[in-house]
Amino acid sequence: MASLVPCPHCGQRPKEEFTIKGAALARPAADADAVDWFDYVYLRDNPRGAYEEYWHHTSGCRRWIVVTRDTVTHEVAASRDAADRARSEART
Amino acid sequence: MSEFRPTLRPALATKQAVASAALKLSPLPEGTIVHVLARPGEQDVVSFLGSLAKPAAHAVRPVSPGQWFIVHEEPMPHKEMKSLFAALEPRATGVDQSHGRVRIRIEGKMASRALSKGTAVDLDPSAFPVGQSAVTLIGHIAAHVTRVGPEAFEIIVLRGFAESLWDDLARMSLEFT
Amino acid sequence: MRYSALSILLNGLRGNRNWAPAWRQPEPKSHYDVIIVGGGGHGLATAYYLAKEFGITKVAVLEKNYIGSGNVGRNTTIIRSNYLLPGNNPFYELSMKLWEGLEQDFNFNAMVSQRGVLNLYHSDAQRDAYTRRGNAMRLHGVDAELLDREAVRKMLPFLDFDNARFPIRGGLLQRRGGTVRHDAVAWGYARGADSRGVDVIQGCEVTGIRRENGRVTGVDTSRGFIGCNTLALAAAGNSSQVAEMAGLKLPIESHVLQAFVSEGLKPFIDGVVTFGAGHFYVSQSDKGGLVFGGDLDGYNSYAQRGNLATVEHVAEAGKAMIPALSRVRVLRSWGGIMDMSMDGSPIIDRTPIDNLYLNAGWCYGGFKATPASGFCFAHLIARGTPQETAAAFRLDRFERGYLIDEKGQGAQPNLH
Amino acid sequence: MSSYRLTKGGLVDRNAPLSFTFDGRPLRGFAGDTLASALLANGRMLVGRSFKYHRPRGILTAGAAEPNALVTIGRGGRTEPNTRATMQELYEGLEAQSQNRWPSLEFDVGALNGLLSPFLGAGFYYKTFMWPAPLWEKFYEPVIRKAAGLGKASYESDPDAYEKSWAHCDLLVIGAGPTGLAAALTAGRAGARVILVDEGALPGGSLLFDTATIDGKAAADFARDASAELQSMPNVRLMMRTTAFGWYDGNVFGAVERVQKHVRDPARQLVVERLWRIVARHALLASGAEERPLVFGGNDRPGVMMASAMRTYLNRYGVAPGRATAIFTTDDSGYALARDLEAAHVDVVAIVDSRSSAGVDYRGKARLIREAVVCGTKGRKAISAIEVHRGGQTETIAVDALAMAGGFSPIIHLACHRGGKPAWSAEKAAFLAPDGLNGLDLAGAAAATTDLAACLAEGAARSQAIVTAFGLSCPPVVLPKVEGDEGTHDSKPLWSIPGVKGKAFVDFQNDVHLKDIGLAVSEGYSHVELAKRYTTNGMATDQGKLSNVNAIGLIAKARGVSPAEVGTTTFRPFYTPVSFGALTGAHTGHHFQPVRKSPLHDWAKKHGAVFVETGLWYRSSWFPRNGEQTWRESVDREVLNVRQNAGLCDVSMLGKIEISGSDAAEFLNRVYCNAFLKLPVGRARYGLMLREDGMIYDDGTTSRLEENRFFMTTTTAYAAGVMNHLEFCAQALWPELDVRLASITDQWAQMAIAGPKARTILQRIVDEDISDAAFPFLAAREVSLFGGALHGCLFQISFSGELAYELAVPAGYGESVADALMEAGRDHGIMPYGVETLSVLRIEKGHVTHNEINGTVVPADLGFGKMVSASKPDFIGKAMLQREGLAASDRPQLVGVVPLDPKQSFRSGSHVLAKGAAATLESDQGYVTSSAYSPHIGSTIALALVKNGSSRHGEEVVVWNGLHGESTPARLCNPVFFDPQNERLHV
Ligand SMILES: Cc1cc2nc3c(=O)[nH]c(=O)nc-3n(C[C@H](O)[C@H](O)[C@H](O)COP(=O)(O)OP(=O)(O)OC[C@H]3O[C@@H](n4cnc5c(N)ncnc54)[C@H](O)[C@@H]3O)c2cc1C
Ligand SMILES: NC(=O)c1ccc[n+]([C@@H]2O[C@H](COP(=O)([O-])OP(=O)(O)OC[C@H]3O[C@@H](n4cnc5c(N)ncnc54)[C@H](O)[C@@H]3O)[C@@H](O)[C@H]2O)c1
Ligand SMILES: Cc1cc2nc3c(=O)[nH]c(=O)nc-3n(C[C@H](O)[C@H](O)[C@H](O)COP(=O)(O)O)c2cc1C
Ligand SMILES: [Zn+2]
Repeated sequence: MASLVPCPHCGQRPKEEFTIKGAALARPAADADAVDWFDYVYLRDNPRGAYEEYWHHTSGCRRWIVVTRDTVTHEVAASRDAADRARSEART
Repeated sequence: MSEFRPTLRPALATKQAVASAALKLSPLPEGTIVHVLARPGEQDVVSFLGSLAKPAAHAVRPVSPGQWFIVHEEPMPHKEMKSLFAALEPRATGVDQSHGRVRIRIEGKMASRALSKGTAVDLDPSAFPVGQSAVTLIGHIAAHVTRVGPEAFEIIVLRGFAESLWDDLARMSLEFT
Repeated sequence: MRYSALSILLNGLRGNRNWAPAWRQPEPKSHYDVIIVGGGGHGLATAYYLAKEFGITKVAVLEKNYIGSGNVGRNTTIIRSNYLLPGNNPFYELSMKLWEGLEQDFNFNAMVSQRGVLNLYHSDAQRDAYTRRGNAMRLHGVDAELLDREAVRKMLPFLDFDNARFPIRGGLLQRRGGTVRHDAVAWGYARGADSRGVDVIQGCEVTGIRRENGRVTGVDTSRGFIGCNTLALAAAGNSSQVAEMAGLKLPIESHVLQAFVSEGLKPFIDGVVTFGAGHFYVSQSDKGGLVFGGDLDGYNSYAQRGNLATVEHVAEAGKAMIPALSRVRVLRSWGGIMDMSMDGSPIIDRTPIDNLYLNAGWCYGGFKATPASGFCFAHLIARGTPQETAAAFRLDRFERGYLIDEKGQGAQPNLH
Repeated sequence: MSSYRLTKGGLVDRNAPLSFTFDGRPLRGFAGDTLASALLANGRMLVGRSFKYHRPRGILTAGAAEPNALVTIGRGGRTEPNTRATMQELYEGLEAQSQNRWPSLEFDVGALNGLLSPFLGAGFYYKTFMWPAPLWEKFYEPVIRKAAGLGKASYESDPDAYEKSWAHCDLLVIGAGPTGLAAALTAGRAGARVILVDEGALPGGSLLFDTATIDGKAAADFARDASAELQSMPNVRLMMRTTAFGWYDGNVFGAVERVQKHVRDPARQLVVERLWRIVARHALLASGAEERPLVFGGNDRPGVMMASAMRTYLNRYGVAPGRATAIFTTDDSGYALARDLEAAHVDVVAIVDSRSSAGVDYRGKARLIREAVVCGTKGRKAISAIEVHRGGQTETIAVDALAMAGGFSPIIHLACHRGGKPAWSAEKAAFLAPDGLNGLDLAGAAAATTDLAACLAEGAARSQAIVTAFGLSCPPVVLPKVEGDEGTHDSKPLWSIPGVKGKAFVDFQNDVHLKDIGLAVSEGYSHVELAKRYTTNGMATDQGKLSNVNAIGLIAKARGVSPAEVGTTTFRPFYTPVSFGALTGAHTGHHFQPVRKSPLHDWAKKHGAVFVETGLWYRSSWFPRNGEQTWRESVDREVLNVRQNAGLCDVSMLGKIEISGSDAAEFLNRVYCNAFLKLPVGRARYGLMLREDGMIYDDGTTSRLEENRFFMTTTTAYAAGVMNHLEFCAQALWPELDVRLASITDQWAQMAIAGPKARTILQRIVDEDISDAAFPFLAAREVSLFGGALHGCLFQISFSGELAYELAVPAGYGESVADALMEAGRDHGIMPYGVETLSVLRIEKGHVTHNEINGTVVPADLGFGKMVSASKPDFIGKAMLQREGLAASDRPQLVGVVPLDPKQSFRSGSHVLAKGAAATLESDQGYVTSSAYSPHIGSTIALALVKNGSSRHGEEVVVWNGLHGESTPARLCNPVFFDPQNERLHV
């Protein structure tokens, strides 16, 4: 990566098939503190190393996926469907 | 104006098939394409769809998780379409895309070589066997590709891009035709 | 040693054996009044102006690699002050004015070259947006001209006027815009700062920020601890990393931007041109290479390199704008790490930590800002209050809702 | 004396002569020649001039690293500057021109720069040209720019075609020398999918000039047979004339194939270059090694050549470098050259060996001078003598060619493209590829393996290991038997040469010489990267292939450290330069981006539409009729006609999304800032979508066609973005909701029918009753058309303020339905109208579009404050909307603007100043977002975003457009210029 992004549904596909959104953060609850909302919308950990981000397979299956990628080496460690991740996080 | 008969104007009406011994590119008739979207969590929609679809090969084509195209050569009358939709419920929603998508066929020894000029999908039969579908970029245009035979592919593309994609495919085929 | 034609002559006659080093290679002292993290354009300029304008000379610039190894040494060298919003426009114009006298000021030829910057437009909507922008510039006394298609054709007849997918309809021209020799900016400021007593320390990576009672006391580095009264961060693409050492989380993401140079050619294009229907901008270096670039790769990255898809994307836009580029060959591509802020505009401000100052968020446009950024940051550090043209670049503007969003893209850095 | 063609030997075809020209002079060569070998065969030693000092330069190498022999080939749109003569295959009629000289190659005025060289050292330009300041742009810089640069590019368009392709393999082998051939054969025989690329015209690499035998066959024959076997395997693709130029993430390699760069008239159906993106499970870099020049005085004189290049010209092309040659060597490869030269009856006058002994036992005729160096050369436009320095003595020896063998550097470029740093090996005296690479191995000379047998063995072994790891079984590898290989043992790098006389070049093309490196170090630019930037060493078209390691050695020496401590500069793509044409492929000119066509495109064309690009779409702007001179006349007519009769407009490009599922209403309620939960079936509602930061993202109408089925429209510009956004919300934010999204933009041809006669006209084709009672404002329903012949969706929505509908019908029937409407409306005066008219109508009615929704406005700014639901627990953007800055009193707000004098007009993008205020940024009040001439009002009208505008209606202001020198007195007003009571909606 990020020449090729492994889509959990379609396999390795070139970057140009995707739209990148950025940090895969959990959206705060509607009634969360203003501080949490500010944090979600504006602040970023911006780590060197492992990073989770949203990619959309726009010219493919049109699923949003969460890609775990290293921001220094660009190696992808994992990618999974965003809905699956959201559901599993909601459960925990 | 009930005497009026609406006439269909195919998106690729002006395009002639291009053919040689190594490759043939042809527009397919605008029949029926039904986009099926399963209700989340619905398990076995595929076999159910198989029972609904007419018994043609490759009539049901995966689009993405929980989504398929049902493809027919012939247009489906409005009533029939409505009853198909009704039959799909509540497992799935049907959306008529018969006019929103256009089919193109590319076949022959050099078909996969020509297509590889556009798509990053590995079209080697070992990686992309007959019956397999993929949505992918062909050049700058997104399209749905299905291998319908050892050396034959069907491409489904948004109507608005159909002419542009046709021209691209024709250019990609030029050295083989 | 002062540089001049005479010094070249005399030294040349003596076999060029007597040139003094452009700057010293000092060992870090144990304590400085001000430590600046980052030996890029902004860090070095800050040190220079601290010493020259504000008389603060017990200053160290700490650079983890060699000076100019960051974005100042890898950008496409475009300077302009064609900004739209009142928070930006006077600041960039101040920078332009400083460029205009810079070389005489720091006695180093940085080849500030005002050969013009032309932004093409291809639709009525783009024309209207440029009209708005050009008028904002004019209101601040900045030069701007709106050219129609024929005027553009006269200037650059080799653009694609006849077979284009998105026909050129005109352009916004700033004649005072242009290019500057990037490395020379770092070197000129380093030499100027060094000669006024600043320690420019290369190969010295800041690895930690020590604090006591809510104040910074100094930094841990690859060459040991160095104490300071004031710590100023100018680490560009690494801002988040350095700020994190002080427990700060920034409204910034690091993204990679690529740039390119072609093989050397005889004069081909004079000023800077940007394509309005795709991501591409180009100018020609004095050495003859076409220097060009495009859009971000789009994903967060700390690797100073990008991907082929973006290369192709840029080349496609380039040939769409100038078909004659077809047989010109691209020599080299490289990347730099951009500190993309959440509204696309920079931050020059104090931080919640009392003696810690931040200069960051320059996105892909901070080279042109170098002189003003250094000047305004020095002003803030020396005086404690923002310089007036930089007063909008506050860190709390995101929280308070006073964004400076030229493109209106919102809190998504890769779209700015 | 000069170079010449031998009567026999080499791989050129003496039965296939070719003619070509150099600087207009006709010359002859043979099939199989490169331009360089052909020039040498014709005795052309002088082929170019250097960058700065315009020194005469000859051919230095026989390969990709050539820094000197750059020429311009072709003419017109096929002009190709900076072409390496060493890589350009000769073809009949090739036209080549030398570069960077004036008036001629032989007599170049620029050579005077050489005299000024004491003042033109590294970085001299940073120290001068500063006074007087204005002279920089006016004088100094133009002079410098004219002098700089190499070839001259053409401004003409390229007539040839390019394309791109993807390829996939288990093993990509880069380089078809002995190592690469052995590797490809091994993997190919094991059944792996193999791609073997080599930039040369023939497979074999160094085998093409090697005199060793392999299994009793001549090396070149071995290469030919091996490649024939490879070509016979269906699982192997051998790609010649293909340069792998970059290694990218995901083990993707960029490569460029020169399909027709070796022919004079490219075949039309074939491209000239093809860009490959090769996805490799694993790759093997078998790219060989580069021989290093030696840095002595006058090492750049024509006639001085790399030893391996001299051997290549001799053995592969049958070209002798001269009649009296000398060899300056630091390793044993010089002796192989001497033997080959003597075998071809070329005199070897001297072998100057820097070492005290050699690994080979030389028995030839040349004088052997050990522990000696060449410290200088003599000659004007070609070498005439060398100066040999030995034990403090200098001796001059007449020669007409000199080979230099400075040792070998493995070609590791690609292995370093992904951030790895090469490591210095003192043992091998070379920089080796970084350790721990993923998906890439090196073998052969690229891995510093020196002899042929070992290269063959290593290629096979690496390949075997790789394919075995993929689970393939490899037939046992039988290693061929090698005889007569000379090897290159015992090389000791010689960075600085004692007694250097004159300029000793490190970077030939950029004229960086020994003293420049020294100057850079002493001035503080001693970091290898700073030295590079200060001297420009390694920045020329060859990217330091020949010069970098020497420069590192010299810096190391000057700093008193080892090369390991100095390190290399960064290797980056492109391995060799790649054309824009190749990188662009077919996406050029009108095909830069695809075209998206509305199903009503041809209908509009039929009615004479003038089209305009809108994103990828073409939209009809207006429909001129007979006699109309200007677009304004057409638009005024169309506008009035809509207001008096009816108009038909193609709005098929609006984004259309079908939203279904049991939670569809809840979903819409969360993505819009206004309420959607209770929208009744059969009704449409205007919706406002925010971004999470509270700013408006997009607007549109959404209709509830069934309880759980909605039809959403978006703006054309944001159609794709909204779909992505909705999918994000559905999948990533609220996967628990049952909501399904399908893009139906292309399924429906959609037309707006607007005007007081709209209902009457529509009723003629719609089967159901659409009277105001039965189908009121904001009704939305599926309808039957033409007596059930067709079904569509009808919406009563209006952006013009007139009674208006939007009718959606299956796209393929769009044109015929539009025809029917025109027919049905003929007696009612229906006319087509375009986006210009659409825009006038909406401005008259005060409707906003993306001119106003510019990404920095919140609902209240546009007067939509009340739409924002206060009761919904959550919707996108709710939280951030609360920030103080988004509610500040001086925020820009939507207002109308009209000129005081209706005869005056102003344009969008003009700014609004308070009356009497100075034209300064401080007094700027806002700007005009949209403007048009309103035939209804009889003057220009406009919408504007003005500070606190909603409470300033009636205020006199100045609309200022400094760009056009315009300043127009105007008045702020209500943004709804037409029918503010909405009476006409219900006619
Ligand atoms: C490809 C590209 C093209 C661009 N084109 C333009 C353009 O045309 N016009 C324009 O105006 N702008 C352009 N820019 C943007 C511009 O280059 C940057 O905004 C600007 O250079 C940033 O400021 P700087 O010079 O101080 O940054 P840098 O030069 O990046 O300086 C920051 C320094 O901090 C050092 N550092 C980081 N962390 C540490 C640490 N922990 N300890 C010590 N030192 C540290 C880094 O090594 C680096 O040298 C471009 C950028 C790129 C990459
Ligand atoms: N010290 C040494 O390393 C040394 C010195 C002299 C001779 N040799 C001899 O040279 C031979 C080396 O064989 P080898 O196969 O390793 O190398 P080689 O030089 O024979 O072949 C390398 C091939 O790679 C190709 N190539 C390089 N980069 C490329 C790229 N980016 N894209 C496409 N093609 C590319 C070249 O065109 C060349 O054909 C052996 O016979 C060895 O004895 C080695
Ligand atoms: C304006 C500009 C012009 C450049 N011109 C050249 C050039 O002519 N030749 C070259 O090899 N590199 C050129 N470079 C690229 C540098 O070699 C180098 O790649 C870049 O500064 C990034 O550094 P890095 O590659 O060492 O990481 C240029 C860079 C810039 C910013
Ligand atoms: Zn996918």
